[in-house]
Amino acid sequence: MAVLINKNTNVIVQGITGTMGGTHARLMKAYGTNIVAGVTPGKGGQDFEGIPVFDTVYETTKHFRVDCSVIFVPPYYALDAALEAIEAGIPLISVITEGLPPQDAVKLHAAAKANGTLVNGPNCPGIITPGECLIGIHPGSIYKPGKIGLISRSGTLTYEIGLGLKQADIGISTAIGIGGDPIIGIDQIKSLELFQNDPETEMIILVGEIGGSAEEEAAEYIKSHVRKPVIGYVAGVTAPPGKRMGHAGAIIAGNKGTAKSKREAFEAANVKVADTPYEIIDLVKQELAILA
Amino acid sequence: MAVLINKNTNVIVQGITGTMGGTHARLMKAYGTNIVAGVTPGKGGQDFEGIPVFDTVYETTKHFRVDCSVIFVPPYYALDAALEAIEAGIPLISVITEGLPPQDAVKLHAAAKANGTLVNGPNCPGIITPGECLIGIHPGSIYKPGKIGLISRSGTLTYEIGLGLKQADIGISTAIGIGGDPIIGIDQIKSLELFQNDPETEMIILVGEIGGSAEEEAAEYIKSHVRKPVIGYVAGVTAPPGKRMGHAGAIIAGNKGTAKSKREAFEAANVKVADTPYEIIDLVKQELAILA
Amino acid sequence: MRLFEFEAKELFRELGIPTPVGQTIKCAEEVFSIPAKSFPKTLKTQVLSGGRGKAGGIKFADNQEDAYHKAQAIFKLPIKGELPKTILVEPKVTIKKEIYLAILIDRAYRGPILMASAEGGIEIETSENIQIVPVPGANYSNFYARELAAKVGLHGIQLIKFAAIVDKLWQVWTKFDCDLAEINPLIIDGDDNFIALDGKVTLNEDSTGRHPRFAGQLVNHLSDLGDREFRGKMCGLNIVELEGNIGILCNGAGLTMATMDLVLHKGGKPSNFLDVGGGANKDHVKRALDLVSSSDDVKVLLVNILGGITACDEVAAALAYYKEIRPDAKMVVRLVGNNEDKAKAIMDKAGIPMTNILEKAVEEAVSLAAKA
Amino acid sequence: MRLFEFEAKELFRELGIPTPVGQTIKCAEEVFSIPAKSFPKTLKTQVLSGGRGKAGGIKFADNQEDAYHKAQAIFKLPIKGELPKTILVEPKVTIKKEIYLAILIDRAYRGPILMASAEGGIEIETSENIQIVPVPGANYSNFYARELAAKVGLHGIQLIKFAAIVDKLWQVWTKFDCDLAEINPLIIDGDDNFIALDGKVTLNEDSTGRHPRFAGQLVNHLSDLGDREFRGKMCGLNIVELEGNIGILCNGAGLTMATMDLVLHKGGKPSNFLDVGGGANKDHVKRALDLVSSSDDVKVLLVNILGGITACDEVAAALAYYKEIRPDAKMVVRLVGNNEDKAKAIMDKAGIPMTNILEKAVEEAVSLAAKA
Repeated sequence: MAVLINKNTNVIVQGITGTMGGTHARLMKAYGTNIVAGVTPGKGGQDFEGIPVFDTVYETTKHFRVDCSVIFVPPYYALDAALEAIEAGIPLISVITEGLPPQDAVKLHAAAKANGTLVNGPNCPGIITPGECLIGIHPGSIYKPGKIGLISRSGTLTYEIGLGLKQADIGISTAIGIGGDPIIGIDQIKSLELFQNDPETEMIILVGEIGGSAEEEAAEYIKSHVRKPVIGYVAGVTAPPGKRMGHAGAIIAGNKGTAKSKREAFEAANVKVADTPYEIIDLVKQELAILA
Repeated sequence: MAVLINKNTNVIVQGITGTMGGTHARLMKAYGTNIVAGVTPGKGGQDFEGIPVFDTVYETTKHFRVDCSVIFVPPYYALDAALEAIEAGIPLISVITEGLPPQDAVKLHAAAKANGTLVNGPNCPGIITPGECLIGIHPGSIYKPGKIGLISRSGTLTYEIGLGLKQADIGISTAIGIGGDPIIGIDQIKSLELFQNDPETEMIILVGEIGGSAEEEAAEYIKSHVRKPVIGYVAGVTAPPGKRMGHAGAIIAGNKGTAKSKREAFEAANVKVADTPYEIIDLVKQELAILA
Repeated sequence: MRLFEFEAKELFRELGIPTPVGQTIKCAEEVFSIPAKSFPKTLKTQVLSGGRGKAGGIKFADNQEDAYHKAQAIFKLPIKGELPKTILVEPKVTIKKEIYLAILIDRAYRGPILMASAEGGIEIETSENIQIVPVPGANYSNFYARELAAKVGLHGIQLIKFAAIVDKLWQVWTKFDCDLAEINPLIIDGDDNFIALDGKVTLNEDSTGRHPRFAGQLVNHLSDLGDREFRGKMCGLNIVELEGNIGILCNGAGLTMATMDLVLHKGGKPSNFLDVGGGANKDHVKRALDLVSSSDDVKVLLVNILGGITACDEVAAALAYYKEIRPDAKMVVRLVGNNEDKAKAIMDKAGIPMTNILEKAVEEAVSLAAKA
Repeated sequence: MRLFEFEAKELFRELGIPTPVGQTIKCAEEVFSIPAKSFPKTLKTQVLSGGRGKAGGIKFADNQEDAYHKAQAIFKLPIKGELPKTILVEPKVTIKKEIYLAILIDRAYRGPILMASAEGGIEIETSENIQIVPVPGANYSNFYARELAAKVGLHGIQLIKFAAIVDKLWQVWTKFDCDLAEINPLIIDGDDNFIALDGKVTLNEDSTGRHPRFAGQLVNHLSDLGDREFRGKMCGLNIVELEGNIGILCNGAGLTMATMDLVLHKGGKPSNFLDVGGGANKDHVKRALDLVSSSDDVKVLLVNILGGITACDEVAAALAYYKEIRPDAKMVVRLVGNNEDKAKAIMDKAGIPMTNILEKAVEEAVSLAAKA
């Protein structure tokens, strides 16, 4: 069953007629995701390569059971699009959009919380349950189905690890790209909770990076709630303080949010910490050997 | 135990140093209500006739368990005051203020709903559990403790009925003045639910008036949920359409919200309907005779 | 407080809603200051009452001379008794489609609703195809407008443009604390532009105090009020005119209605609703007595005060004064509650009988009125 | 995008926050246009770097002549390498009390916080008495400000006045999409008025696109950036300067950091962070190559691309072009993923070796750099 999405998940794509939305709607559909509809205001009634396009999210929910919406709309329109999906009662929303204004992010997450909606992102690659369902922009072929849960703030670094695992013939249950913004919905702790409760997941990889204190909080959560092995990694050992390293959230403020602090927190929570991405694979192999 | 408030209820008064707030804080305290504190921004540290005054609601909750806040602040400041009480986690708020802008009322009730806060009013006389606790502006001496639950959109009309009952030696468990505005918090249905679930209440008087459809909805609720006898009354038989009869909510719009429609709804729900305020007393006596 | 069309359109333009580029005239001669080349024009009487189109208050004029004669006629034409002080002169526009659009608070939803119909320009009460989108908690976002657009059958660029108009009307509605912000019709012209051809804005009267720009304007925006209603409004007394002969002075809206109903129940006819309010003092009650009795129809005054906040002796003092200046006036007085004893003393001294039983007071008032 | 003090104060005044009535000068001679009677004045250098007070960038002048000499000195005084283009000249004010006040988004609260300290005018990092009030969901109301006021020990009218200032600073913060809106110090003067004596506003760079008034202004509001950082910012390439000699070109922020870390892990030193972004095309990658290699410190270029959205052949084409114009440049390339085969063909043709194993690429880059 994996977590969040599976082969039965009905997905809509908001912004399907845009360049980004169109490209990835095509890729998701090719991967096997049930894309039941697309939404672009003003383009309702059109057809996107066999996917019906509606003007509003509300209309899609009249025609289909919608489990998830993937949002590819430009930054200044993403809040409205997400609120539309929340108001329509869609339980899971993945906001791929990068550059959402922080004040919009605050409103988005407050609305999601009030409505009990799960929000993935923003500024994230989405989620993939290999072989079943892909939402977002993960390159699907890079992952093999299996029993490792993967949580990451980064896109390409997630792919790197997924690829490394596949090359070692190790598969994953679900990969959650939680996103690189300072304020995100489904975070490390929520992801850990999902994987801990998923019977198909045997082990968890938690890929962190500098900035904020989410890894430190995740480590506390692991201590008290997670009984499965967790492999950790933190990117940004070489990052200087005060500089935004690509992601809006990847910044060491003063002496807070360093890779060192996060690694130490992981270690204190009995998380095995890898020094390099490929060392993650080695640690996974070791743990698998212990579990076997 | 009555409903909503009783002798153990700890009450704060927001706007205690104003004319209205001061007068009624004094009267409430004299009645026996546990007024633990008052709030007036900028007057923190003062003492109002033995009641400590604070700048913020937050501070009162640090010093006392606060069960209820009564709000006597001017209309344009009432929303902020109510939000302050909601945010401080006070479970029951009574907004006495008349003339709250409707757009503020919408925000107030949305915030209350999101936080699970019960709001009495606005534009209401408050609530009284005779002999135990008075919040708001009811003249306390007019009510006798007893077993009749009283629900009313009006102030003085409630007193009229309370007085009539007292003169007939009949007491009430709690009187809820739900308020005369179009948008109110604790409404007829919520009040009916409270009285239905209160073992000390044997019978319910529901005093309606023209405007809106709350009485019609209450009648539907009575049909399916209320097992105690209900006596109904509707003021405004003589009200012409399109004119606001004092209360912001007392207006017949088109042909909707008439006394006739409400009386018929009551009758269809097996509610005994009185033609005059003093006929209510007669009907109560009859029902008491049946119950006895 | 309902605004005139030209005022509503000023607010629309301020928030970016396109309207025809019009001007107001105060006399018929003013049409000659309008460039001759800019004709034909539409002349619209500026009154607060509805139904002005059917009543002949909107006319088309081909040229200045034509406009002059038609403006003269319009200035003389009362609409439901209301004569215009202003005519709005606008260019004629091409209408491809008419839509009804409004924002108001709906009691059932406990919040604002967006309302639209694909049939604009008509009386909305008679439209059978009204679509509603509630905006919970007044947390507006553009998608609500798009939902409304889809519901009334708009597509493509029209859907987007319509939603942009709703955004702006929402701003009007919130910024000015409106009870109602309505565009009827909102038209689509030959170039696919959305234009507010008529506008109706009702400001919430409890809220105008926080909008200094509307200070003191209420008096110019009242229509459809009886003489006592108008004067009552000016001094903060809420009075509603009826056709009976028993003047009612009461405290509390519910009790006032109940008292009126009781009069009817006993065979009498109330002349008015008047809620003197909570905590009224002597002067306020005196003004209320003057107001109620200022109608010649009133034969008996029925005063019913249940003193909660209101002190009965303040009321009694006003009644005593009134008795002095109008010794022949017939009054039936029921006073009960706060300071009832003090009131009794004042009333006894003034020689006005009083009771504390409502039914008795009403019966007496009805009986006196029947004899008058 | 951090604004200069005088710009921040313009926004403050626009939303009603009192500031000293000052003026800006562009040259020292301009002080003679300031009325002689209005002295003494404060001269404040307008730079984006902090610590200007300690560095001598703020001076008091008793008269025009004094101001002239001090302005000359200030215009010549760099603060952390930054020379001022403007001096802000303000009247001296009486200070009864100094407060620190700021609004910013806090990650831990997932929303904005109001922050204040009764010790204003100091570096807030060193204050031990910072009070915080979160504003959940950014649903601000005045009571949050009053709570903050109470927490920093304000009473009476000062509490009310402070809260009114917070209201206005909140409007600044929301209206202009600020990352930070700070008044430090917010002073209470001899007449108990609250005045923003210094202001710091940082606009969120992802949000300036929806504020046309700030269009094109970024370039004037950058400080503390290295040469490559400045040029990268101008063309949308996110580069961070380091002190090593291995130039990094990578896609994805996390992978870029991991690659840099790996370089360090293998004994090398990265010269920079550069995330070429998702879906980069040939031209974009070419600009990135130019940028990274423009530092003389860079001895080896390490390119690590994992093609998800990014097409490897687009990257390969850029690399081939770069190889043509800079045949001697040392490059280590790891390409894997989307269109990897096409990329391989291009690379083979251009004579650039490539690998699909990250570790190998990093080891080679480190080894090459050690030899250079």
